[in-house]
Amino acid sequence: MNETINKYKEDLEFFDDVMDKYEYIIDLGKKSPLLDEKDKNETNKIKGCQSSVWFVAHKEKDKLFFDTYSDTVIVRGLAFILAQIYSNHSPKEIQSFNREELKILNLDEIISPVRLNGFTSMLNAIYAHAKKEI
Amino acid sequence: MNETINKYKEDLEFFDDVMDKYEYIIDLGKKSPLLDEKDKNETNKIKGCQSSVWFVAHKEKDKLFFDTYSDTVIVRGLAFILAQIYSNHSPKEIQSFNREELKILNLDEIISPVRLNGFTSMLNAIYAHAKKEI
Amino acid sequence: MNINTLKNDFPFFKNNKLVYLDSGATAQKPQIVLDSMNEFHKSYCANIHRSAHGLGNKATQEYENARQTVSKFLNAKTKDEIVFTSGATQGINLVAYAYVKEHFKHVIISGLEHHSNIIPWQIIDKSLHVIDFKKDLHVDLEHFESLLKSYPNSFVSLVETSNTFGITHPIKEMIQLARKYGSKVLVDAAQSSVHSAIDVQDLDADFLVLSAHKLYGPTGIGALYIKKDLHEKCKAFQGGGGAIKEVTYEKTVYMPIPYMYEAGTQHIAGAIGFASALEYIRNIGFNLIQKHEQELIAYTNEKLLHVKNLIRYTDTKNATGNISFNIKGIHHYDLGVLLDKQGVQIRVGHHCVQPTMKSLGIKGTVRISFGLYNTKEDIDKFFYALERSIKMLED
Amino acid sequence: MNINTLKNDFPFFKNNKLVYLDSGATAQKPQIVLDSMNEFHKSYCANIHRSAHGLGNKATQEYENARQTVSKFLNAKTKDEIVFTSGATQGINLVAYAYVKEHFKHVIISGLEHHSNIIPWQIIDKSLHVIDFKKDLHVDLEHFESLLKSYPNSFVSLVETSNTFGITHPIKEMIQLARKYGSKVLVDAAQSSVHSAIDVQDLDADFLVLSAHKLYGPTGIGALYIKKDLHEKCKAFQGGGGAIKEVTYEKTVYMPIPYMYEAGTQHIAGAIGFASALEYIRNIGFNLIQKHEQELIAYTNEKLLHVKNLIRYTDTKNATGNISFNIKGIHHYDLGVLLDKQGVQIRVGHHCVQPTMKSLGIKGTVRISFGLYNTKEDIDKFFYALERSIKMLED
Ligand SMILES: Cc1ncc(COP(=O)(O)O)c(C=O)c1O
Ligand SMILES: Cc1ncc(COP(=O)(O)O)c(C=O)c1O
Repeated sequence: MNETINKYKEDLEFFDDVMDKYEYIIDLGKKSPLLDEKDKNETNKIKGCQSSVWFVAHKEKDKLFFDTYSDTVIVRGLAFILAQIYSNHSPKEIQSFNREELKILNLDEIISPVRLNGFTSMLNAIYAHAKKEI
Repeated sequence: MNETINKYKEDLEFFDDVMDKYEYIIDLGKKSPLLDEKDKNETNKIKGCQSSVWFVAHKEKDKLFFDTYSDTVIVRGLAFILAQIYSNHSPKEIQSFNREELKILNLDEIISPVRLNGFTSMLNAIYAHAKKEI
Repeated sequence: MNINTLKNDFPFFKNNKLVYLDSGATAQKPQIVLDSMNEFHKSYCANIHRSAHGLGNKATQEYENARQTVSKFLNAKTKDEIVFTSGATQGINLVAYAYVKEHFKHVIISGLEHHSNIIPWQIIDKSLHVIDFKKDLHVDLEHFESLLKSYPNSFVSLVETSNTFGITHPIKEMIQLARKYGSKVLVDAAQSSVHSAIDVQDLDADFLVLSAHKLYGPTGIGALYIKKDLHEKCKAFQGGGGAIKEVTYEKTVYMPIPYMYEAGTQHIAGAIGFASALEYIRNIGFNLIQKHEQELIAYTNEKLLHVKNLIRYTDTKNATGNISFNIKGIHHYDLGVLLDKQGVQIRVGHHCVQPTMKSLGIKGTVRISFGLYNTKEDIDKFFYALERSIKMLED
Repeated sequence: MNINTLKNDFPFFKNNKLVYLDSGATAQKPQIVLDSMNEFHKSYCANIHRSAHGLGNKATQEYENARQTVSKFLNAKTKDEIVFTSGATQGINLVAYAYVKEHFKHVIISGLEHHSNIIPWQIIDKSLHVIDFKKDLHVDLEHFESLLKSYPNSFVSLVETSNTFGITHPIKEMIQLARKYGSKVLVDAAQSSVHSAIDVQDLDADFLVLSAHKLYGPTGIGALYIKKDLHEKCKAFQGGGGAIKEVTYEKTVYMPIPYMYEAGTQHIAGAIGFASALEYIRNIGFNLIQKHEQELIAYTNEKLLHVKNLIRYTDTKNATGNISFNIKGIHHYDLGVLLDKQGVQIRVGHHCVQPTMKSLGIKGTVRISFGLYNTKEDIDKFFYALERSIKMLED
C-alpha cells in the first residue's frame, strides 16, 4: 500500500498550486469507473458524509477490491485514491496497515474539516470490511 | 410649591460634594416623623419601589398633607422632601402643578435609574390622591 | 456618503482580500460595533437590572437604550414590546413554547421556510400546513386562503425574505388575509430586516424575529417583537434571575414582558453592539442601501444570463439579498470548494431549507448573498472564479 | 507570576479607579479575552458548521476547539459532553425541558439556590423539595437523605457554591448519597467554577452548568455538561438550523448532542472568548488563585470582626468567593448607595435568592465578592468607605 501512497504523494506534490491539485483530483474523479445504479443503494451508502458516497467491495482470490462513487466529483476523486490504495490487498494486510501513513498525502489541505468526517467514515468502512473478511 | 422646591434646591446646592448631599438627605430621613405601625400596611404601600415605601394622606380644611415612610433612610429623606413640597396645598393646586418643575432639584444625580421608578411611583401616588380629592 | 467606500468601515476587509458573498449566513461587523462592545467591557462592564451601583446603572441604561433602538428600528409602539433573545431561532422557539403551544392546534407556514421556522412547531406537536408555491417559487395566495379557511384561528408563521432564493413574500397582504380568519402571525425577518425597513405597526404583525449577526451586529443576540395586546396571553418560558417580582418555593410572580423572558444574565455587550449596528444602518439609510443592493443584484442577474447550463429557480422579480442557482451536470459542493480556493466565499448546500429543496427535487444550490459592503468588483471576481471552476468541473 | 499585578491584565482597571467587589455578579474580562473575540470578528468572521468555505471552516474549528477547552476545564470524558448555552440559567432550563420534565416527578434542591435553580422546576410543574440548612447555613445532610428516601429516583439540583454566602456544599458526598437512592444530579457551578477546579468525572455529576461571564469571559455564553450515558434520554428542546441531520415537514432527525441543542446561529465570538478566559485561568492555575483568594477572605473576615453591630449568617469555614453581612439598624440599600458614591462597587439586595432570604427573615444583605484581580488595598478601601457610610447612617 505504501507504494500506491507514494505514487499519489509524488503526483500531488508535483503541483505547487492548490488549484492544480484539485484539477488532478477532479481528473481522477472523472475517470473513476462508474458504479452500477443498483449498487447505489442505502446499504452501500457511507454514513457521516455530507455528500452521498457509495462503497462496494468484492473479493478476488485472497484480495479485496473496492469501488466507490460519489455525486460530487472531488469526493469521487478522493474516494478513488483511497480505493486504489487499499484495493488488491488481503484483508489481513489491510487490517495491519496503519492509517496514519496516509498523512503524508497531506490531504488535510484539500479536505475541509467539515468533510473530514466523511473521509474518516470511508476509511472506517474499508477497515470494517477487511475485518469482516478475515 | 415652588417656594419649598427652591428652599430644597438651595439647601442641596450648598454642598459641592455628593456625599454631603447624601448626609443632608439622610438627616432629613432620620428626622422625618415616623408613621404609625398600623399605617404601614399593604394599602398604603407604593408599588414599583424596590424598597418598601408607605404613603398616607389626610385633609385639613381644604389642604392635603402627606406622610411617608420607607425602610431605607435615604428613600425616607427623598420621600420627605416630596411630602414637604406637596403638603399644605389644595388638591386643585397640586393637580395643576407641573411635576417637571421638580427637575431643578437635580435629584437624578442622587437617585439611580433603577430607583427612579420608585420615585415616579411616589409622585404618581400624590397626584392620584389629589385627583381623587377634587 | 459614498456607498462604494463603506467597505472601509469593516475591519474584516482590511485583514484579508476575500470576496465575501455569504452575508445571508452572517454579515461582517463594522468597527463601531466592535468598539461599542469593547467600550462596555473596558469601561462599564457590570451586570444589569440588579445592582444599586453606578456601574450597573450605566450598563442597565445602555442595555435599555439598546432595546429602545431596536424598538425604533422596527417602529414598535413601546420598547417593552422588544425582547432580547439569542437570535431569530430562539425567538421562534420562545413563541412556540410560551404562546402557540397552549393556544393553537394548527400552524401554517410557507414553502420557503428555514428549518428554524419548521422544527419548533414539530417540537411542540402542532399540525403543520404548508402553503404551496408556484412554479416561480412565489407563494400561492389562493392556497394560503384555502388553508386559512380549513383551519381558522390557526397560527401563521412566515419568512419575509427567503434566505435561499431572495424572494420576498407579500407579507402585509398575507397578514391581512390571516386576520380575516382569526389567525395570529409571526414574521421571520431574519433575512429581510437587513435589506429594507420594517414597520411592525404598519404590517400589523403579532410577532417578529431578528438576528443581530445578519444585521452587521454580533452573534448570540437577536430580538423578538411581541405586540402589546398579546403580552397577557404569553406565559413564562425559561426562568431565572432578573425576570421576577417575587419568588417563593411555592410560586413565582414574574415581571412583565420583556423582562419575564430575559431570565439569567443577558448578552449585555451583544445588545449594545446590536444597537450600534442598527445605528450604523440607520445612518446610511435603507434608501441608499436598497439602491446599491438592487444595482448589485441587477448586475449579477445580467451576468448570470451568460453562464452556460445555468439553472435558476425563480424569476428576478422581488429579488432581495440572496440568489440561488445550479449548473447542470455539476455538483454545487464542487463549485463551493473551488470558489473557496479562489478566495470567494459563497455558500453551497441545502441552506437549512431541506423541505424546499425536496419539493424542487434537488439537494442544494449555490447561493450568493449580498451585504452593503459588496461591490461590482466582488461580483466580477466571483464570475471569474465561477467560470474557471466550471471549466475544471465540466466534462 | 505575581498575583498582585494581574489587575494589569484587565483593561477595566486601567480605565477607572473603582474598587470592584462584585465579581460574583459578573467578572471583569482580561484583554486577551477581548482580543480573541476581536480577532474572530476582524479576521475570520463566518457562520459555523454549515459552510464549505475556508473562513467557515476556520470559525468552525475555533468554535470546536473552544468546546474542547471547556471539556478539558471540566475534565469531561469527551468534548461532545459539552453543550454551549447562553449561560447557566439557560443550561438549567434546558435540562428541565429536555430531560427532567419527562422522567421525574420530584426535584430536590438545597436551601441556598439561586432563582435560576428554582423557577425552572416550577415552570415544568415538578414538586419541589428543599433541603434544610443548619444554623450556620451548612446543609443538613440528614434531612437530605430523608428527602431522598421519601422521594427515591428524584432529580437533585444543587448549587456548589452559594452566590450570596460563599458556602460550598460537600457536593461530591451529596452526589454519592443521591446515587444511593437512584437520583440524577445537576450541579450549578456558576459560582464555584471560578474559584476551584472542577472534575465532572471525579464528582460523577450528571449535569453541570457554567456561565462564562463569571469566569472572566464574555456575557451571553455558558456551558452545560451532559454525561454521555444520558444523551439518549435527552430529547430535543429548541429547534432550528444546524442541529439536524434531516428535516422533512413530517419529521426531523436530529444530530447527536451537543449539536442537537445548538440550533440557530451560535454565539461564536462568545465561545471563542470563553475558551480564551479558561486558558487565562489555566495559565495562572487554581493553586495560585485559591491561595490569593483565601488570603483576601481571611483578611476581610479579620477586618469584619472590628465592625460594630455586624450580622453574619454563617461561620467562616468553607468560605469561597462571596461574603454577606448586614449592619444592625442600617438598611443594606443605604449602604449600597453610599459605598457606590465612594467608588466601591458591591452588591446589596436579595441576590436572586429570595426564598433563602425569607428563611433567614431578612430582605437582603451586603455582599462582597472577589475576583483574582482584587487586592488587600481594595479591601482597605472598602472598609474605609464602609465605616464612613455607617457613621453617616447610624442614629
Ligand atoms: C449560583 C448561581 N447560579 C446560577 C446563576 C445564573 O447565572 P447566569 O445569570 O449567568 O445565567 C448565578 C448567577 O448569578 C449564580 O450565582
Ligand atoms: C430566514 C431565516 N430564518 C431564521 C434564521 C435563523 O437565524 P439564527 O441562526 O440567527 O437564529 C435564518 C438564518 O440563517 C434565516 O435565514
